[in-house]
Amino acid sequence: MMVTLTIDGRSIKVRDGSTILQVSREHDFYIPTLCDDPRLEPYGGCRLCLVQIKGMPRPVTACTTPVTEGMNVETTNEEIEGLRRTIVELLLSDHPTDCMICEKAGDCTLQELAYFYNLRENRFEGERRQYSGSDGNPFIERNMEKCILCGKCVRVCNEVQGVSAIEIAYRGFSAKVCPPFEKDLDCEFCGQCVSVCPTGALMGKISMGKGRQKDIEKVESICPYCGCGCNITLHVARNEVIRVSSRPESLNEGWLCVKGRFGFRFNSSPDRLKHPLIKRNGRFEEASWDEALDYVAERFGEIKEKHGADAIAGLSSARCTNEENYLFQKFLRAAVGTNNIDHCARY
Amino acid sequence: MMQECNIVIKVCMGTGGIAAGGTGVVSAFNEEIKAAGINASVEKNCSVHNVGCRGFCARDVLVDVIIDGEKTTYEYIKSDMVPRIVQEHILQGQAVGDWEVKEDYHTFHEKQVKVVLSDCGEVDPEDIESYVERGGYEALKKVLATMTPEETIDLIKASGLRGRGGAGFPTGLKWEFARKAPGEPKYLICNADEGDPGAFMDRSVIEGNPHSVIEGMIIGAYAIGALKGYVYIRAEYPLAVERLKIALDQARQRGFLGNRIQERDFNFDIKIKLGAGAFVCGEETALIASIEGNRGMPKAKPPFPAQKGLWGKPTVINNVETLANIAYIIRNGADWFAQFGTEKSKGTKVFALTGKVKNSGLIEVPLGIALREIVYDIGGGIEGDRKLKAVQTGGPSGGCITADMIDIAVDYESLAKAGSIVGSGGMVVMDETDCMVNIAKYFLEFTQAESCGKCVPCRIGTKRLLEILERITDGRGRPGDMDLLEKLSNDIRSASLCGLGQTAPNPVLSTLRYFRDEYEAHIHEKRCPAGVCKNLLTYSILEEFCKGCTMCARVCPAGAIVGEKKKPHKIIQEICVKCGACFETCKFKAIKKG
Amino acid sequence: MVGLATVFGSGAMTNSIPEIENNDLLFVIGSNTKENHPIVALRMMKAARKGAKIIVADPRRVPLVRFAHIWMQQRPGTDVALLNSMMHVIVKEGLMDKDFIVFRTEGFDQEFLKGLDEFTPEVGQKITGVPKEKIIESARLYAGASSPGIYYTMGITQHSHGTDNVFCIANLGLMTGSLGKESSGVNPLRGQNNVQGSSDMGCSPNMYPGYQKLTISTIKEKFETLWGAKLSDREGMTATDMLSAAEAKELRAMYIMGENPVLSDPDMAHTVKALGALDFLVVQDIFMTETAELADVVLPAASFAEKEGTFTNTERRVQRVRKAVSPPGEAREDLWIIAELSNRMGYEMKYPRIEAVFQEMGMAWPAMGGMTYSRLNRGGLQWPCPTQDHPGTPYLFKGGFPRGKGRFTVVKYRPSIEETDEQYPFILTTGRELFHYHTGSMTRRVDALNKVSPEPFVEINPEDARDMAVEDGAMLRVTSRRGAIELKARLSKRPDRGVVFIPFHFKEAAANVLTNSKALDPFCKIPELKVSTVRIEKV
Amino acid sequence: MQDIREKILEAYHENEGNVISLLQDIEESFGYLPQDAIDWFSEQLDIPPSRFYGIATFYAQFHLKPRGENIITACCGTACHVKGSERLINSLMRELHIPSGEDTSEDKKFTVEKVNCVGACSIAPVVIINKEVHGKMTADRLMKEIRKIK
Repeated sequence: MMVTLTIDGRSIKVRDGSTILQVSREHDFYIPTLCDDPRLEPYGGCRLCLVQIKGMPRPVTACTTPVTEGMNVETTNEEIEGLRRTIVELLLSDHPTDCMICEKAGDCTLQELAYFYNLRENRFEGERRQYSGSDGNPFIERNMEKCILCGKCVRVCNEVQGVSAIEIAYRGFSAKVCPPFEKDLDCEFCGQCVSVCPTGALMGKISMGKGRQKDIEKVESICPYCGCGCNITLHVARNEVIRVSSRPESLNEGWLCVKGRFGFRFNSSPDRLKHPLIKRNGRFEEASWDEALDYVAERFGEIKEKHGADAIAGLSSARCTNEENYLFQKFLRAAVGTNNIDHCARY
Repeated sequence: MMQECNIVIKVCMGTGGIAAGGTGVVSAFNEEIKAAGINASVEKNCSVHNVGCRGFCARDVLVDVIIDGEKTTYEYIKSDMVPRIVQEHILQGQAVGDWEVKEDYHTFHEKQVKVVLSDCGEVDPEDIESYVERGGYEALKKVLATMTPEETIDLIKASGLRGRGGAGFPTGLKWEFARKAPGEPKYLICNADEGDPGAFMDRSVIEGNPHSVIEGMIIGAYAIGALKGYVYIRAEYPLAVERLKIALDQARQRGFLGNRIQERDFNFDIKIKLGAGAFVCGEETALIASIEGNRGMPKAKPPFPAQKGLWGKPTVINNVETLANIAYIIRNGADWFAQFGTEKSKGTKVFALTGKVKNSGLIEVPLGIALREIVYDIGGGIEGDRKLKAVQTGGPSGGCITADMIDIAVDYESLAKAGSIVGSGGMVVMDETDCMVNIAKYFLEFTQAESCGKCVPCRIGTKRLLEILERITDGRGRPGDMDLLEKLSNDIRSASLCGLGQTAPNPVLSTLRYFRDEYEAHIHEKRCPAGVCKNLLTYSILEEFCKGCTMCARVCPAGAIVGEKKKPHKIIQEICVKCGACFETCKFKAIKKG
Repeated sequence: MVGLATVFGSGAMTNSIPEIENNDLLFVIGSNTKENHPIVALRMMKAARKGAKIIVADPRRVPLVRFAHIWMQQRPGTDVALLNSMMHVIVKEGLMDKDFIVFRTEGFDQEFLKGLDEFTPEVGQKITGVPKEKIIESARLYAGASSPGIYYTMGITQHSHGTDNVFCIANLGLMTGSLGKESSGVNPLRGQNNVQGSSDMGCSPNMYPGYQKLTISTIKEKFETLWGAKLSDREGMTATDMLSAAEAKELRAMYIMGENPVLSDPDMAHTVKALGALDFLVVQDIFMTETAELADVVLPAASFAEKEGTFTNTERRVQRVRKAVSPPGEAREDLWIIAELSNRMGYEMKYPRIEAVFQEMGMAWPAMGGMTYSRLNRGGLQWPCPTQDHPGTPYLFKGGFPRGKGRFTVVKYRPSIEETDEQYPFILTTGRELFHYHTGSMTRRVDALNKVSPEPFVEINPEDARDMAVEDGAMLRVTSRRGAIELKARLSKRPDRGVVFIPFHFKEAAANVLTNSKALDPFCKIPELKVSTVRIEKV
Repeated sequence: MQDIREKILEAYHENEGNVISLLQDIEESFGYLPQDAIDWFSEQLDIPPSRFYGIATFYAQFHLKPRGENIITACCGTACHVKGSERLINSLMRELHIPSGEDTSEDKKFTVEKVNCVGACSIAPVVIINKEVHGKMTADRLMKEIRKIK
């Protein structure tokens, strides 16, 4: 079933059952939002996506309102922009203004909105939530003073991850996202919550203080752990991977597990092998590549000569690339001359 | 039972009656009657009954003594007064004139039209028989025997009944939506989460005549095709809950609930769900979340509960008073009901008339009645004959009607035009000693504390509104504050998710509209004209009146009053906490407030 | 994979990950999906949110059970009995897809049916410990579903009858016609980022890239032409055979790239001894692993973040890996190392770009022939993808099976090799936990992961622990016929009484000291890591 | 203790599994919601404790700390407010030496709570002392009632 509606004067034919926000996104109408994520159930909490529908007494949220035949939507006008501005201003009135040292600066939706609405001063200055103490878990920095209660972290933890490690507790101005009894976070540490947080309330601890957004280069790659093949984005600063994220439109819908998201530090471990090593008298000694490779070629050659090619075998790795695996077996088959090739997880 | 006896004693045992000692009065009657051996010696049947609230709780304990159909009503009865009533009235046939209700008791009732409350105060709420004797459950039998669900809906539509919980949505239409909505099973919920401070209609109806609500629910369930119903009721109403439980059991025993109701192919049962203390759960979607066992956070509509409600199924939520109307409408017809009220607001409405009015209590009036009649005729005017300032209607979602507008018709449309609402029916009368800025602040404190916190305008916006009001009443108001209040109020109204947030600024907007001068006095002159806002008050002792009795010094919690015995005292302003204790204590009017 | 390859002619996940959410029934057996394939598990949970039912069969109460409609807690090693009883019910109640059986399968004959006869739900209950009602309900749910998916991992394969288990799963899928359709199939979930790729690339002793048998002469000739070299027609040794051959001095040298068999293979003492017997061992890795310690030459390689290339995930999707940082010190890409070594051994490997290798792979195996880096840069592609305009293949066997018809296999129930006795009264099962990965060479070098999961543990049922007066955190010694390790007790209701679980990530108490390298599946030589017997004492 | 929990658990299953009703039963039995009880039910029912915590802190009826032996509830409805409920509360806090910001006296004998409205507006101001409703309350009468149980 298709319905026809009008958005900002443009007539659009869409699938029945979509929301105004979905349609607007598909057709490039910009509607700001803080609490919506297409991967989560609509929430309608931040109220930024208010739009005016002709004939309705008050604006409605685009994220929760399904399109209907003949609907006439205005995504922006003076009244609506005024409401959005007030909402951002209210949020800022209860938010620390430490953007200059905030890890999220440059990647923060709230900051962007404040900029967009040019909110230099705040008419609503007043009491601000203040929390002391920090969460002792090793992965996720929780700064609840920066939380805007969009509820995305709670929804992702419940709807997607099925863990429900956090919930909104209390109500009204005292509402707060926290683990039960406000203890330290104790969960699967998938960091899905970090990935959906629009502000600096939830950050990966490992990445903190490692570089500003402008200095970060992003490289698309694939997770090195299990066989799911999750697409990851490596955030690189100063020749070091400092953060891992994932794009929502990827195979894994932007979701990762604790290892994929937070388990990348092995890469810059001081334990990494940095030189070829040759064991002499029971001890490893550093060698040059030429030295090491010549030695290996020589020894393989000797053994092949003496015991035949089938006295040599190779174990390849499920951790290496296809290209490496291909060349490895080609090496054994064509260069050494044996079919003694296996990898340990072929079953 | 009641009708078989020629002496019937009815004791008001609502929450008000019990608070005034009703339990003792009932047992005193029972003891005295037994001691006097009335049933044996006078050869008359005498029975004592608990009845629910008849509205005039301020006069409790109210007692009816009915001898051979002739009723005498006593007020302010305590248990030690019972022996005299039994001796003089019951045994000797001579009513105790001093204790009888006065003229004002009758004027209180005269202008009322009782539909929902017609059996409250008459039937024994813990005895289904007394309801059945007065025609109870006849409507249900009629519906099941002679009407289709569609006909039932049509009849309710024709009556013009609108939801009594606040929004005033036509009840028949709501039922029709749910009946036609796809999805099984369907649910019917009775919303008894009466959260408005200053409202007690629902409590009184359930305490006084629970079966009228149950009968309404069963008829509603039949009409929409529901198999299961819930009564979502505040845990703060223990007596109502208890009586409802008893009534449900009795209804089940009589075959009005359960499987094959009245031997027909119709099953329906009702469960009680206790609210756990959250005002926002009066909102339909929050109420559903609460019944499902979650935090009572509202959801965006659409989808409406009639399409996707409890457990995602079509659900009708009706308020107690709405449901209590149903049986009477069925029994007497749509036209009978529609004769009361105005063109768009049919029938009667129950109000909780309280505040600075002489006769406070529960009243039922036809919609469209002039507010003046309510305040001055039924309510008997202002306490202490002070000047009326305003009537607040609709609780924290409502607004004020000023003294100038006292002739306004009380119906959905007129009140809305004046910037207020009928709401669930709270009506608080205020006089010149009430500060309207303080009232606005009071309501904001309430809504702010009850905000669920889901949406930004309500969570932070009401907090900021309250902060601005606090600084105004503290004497720290700023020149632009009235503008700011108005702008923020309008934004909260437009942008909030649910009814709680959308209506939360109403008390502010309404007082700003009608009492600008009071705001200005607070902001610019740092003065509270009504003498309510503590920080804008000073208490001082008028030496010429002070007798040096030391009473004030003794009650002062801060030790701010000094002076020798028999000599004029003095208040040290730096220490004074402005609690007003001295002002109330002084017998010589020597304390000046201002 | 041998099992599936025998039945269908190809061994891989038949469906793709995005299809999971449209399953209306998920039968997850021998897979702790939520911890070992977390992102696949999210899709399963999404399916459940959309109304699908999940059936979990696992000896442990794995986290996915919370989202399951039915949980069958079978005794370790009794999967054949469980699956056969389910099929018994399906046959008895006539719930098969008869058309599918007639047109697309073979072997659904008297012998096969006779094989199922004895596995009544009662017998199933007796062997597996799963109440027969659950077996019956599961069978009905599976057979009645329109898009059912079966998911399994090492809990099915790492047994001395692992191939039998896989045959049973295949039988179940064939019988109900749940194959060759979208969101409907048999799906082994691969445990490492590129297991699929290393299998595809011919890192196996009897097959060239693309599962092409080296015993077929035309195939051998094709590769000889492609590679310009004479190739051996003798099948090589499997990994398990290599170790025995090394011990027997038949094998003299090994080249191990990116593997750590000392920790990952069963019977650690045996592995160390075998590798020690070699004349020459080369290990190429990014860390000094327990295996590298034994090497004569260690070559420092680049990590995944330091090189270009492709990985193939569990659903046959080939995706691009990109270089983000440069390797530390002198460490080099494996490709460079292999090519350099080859050149020095007189077989020239010259590739101007990495993609040249990829192009050659496409020539070797047509299923990848349609893929190029520029296509992959726009998103992964699932093989088969034979031509440049082919969109890739989300699910297999749409038109038929590679071997023609799907084959039913008669499977008899055989108990595991080791059975509990007075001396070794507990069944030990091994696996992974959420916070670490495999032998831990990566994850145990991540501080934060070590903080939440710092040390080895043995998961034991609280009632067993109570009987032994063992408290949570107490040190235990776990002993098998191969050896003993000491580690802390973790009291947990996950394992049933009589079963304990030890993750194999921790070298300080390596689970594979205890496991049995001699209990192998006769077909594919996989070791029985999921069932060995141990005794437990307080230290 | 265990018995009470088991009984509550049974009622929970009969009561179509409603978490709020469960918490109401716990509150009723223990006077508040002890953390170990929540943890126990959470494990028995495989319901994440965060859900209990979210609900327990949302509804005014639930308490996470033990309360006083005597519960005094002051109604703060509109009618009670305009008739001086604020003053009654202040005098109660003074009389019972309850520090500001707290609701329970140090000796755990008294807890003073506010309630939005008990719906007895026509006898305002209302104070409920251990479930007994007292209408038309004055500071003097209130002190007398308190001293009776002190």
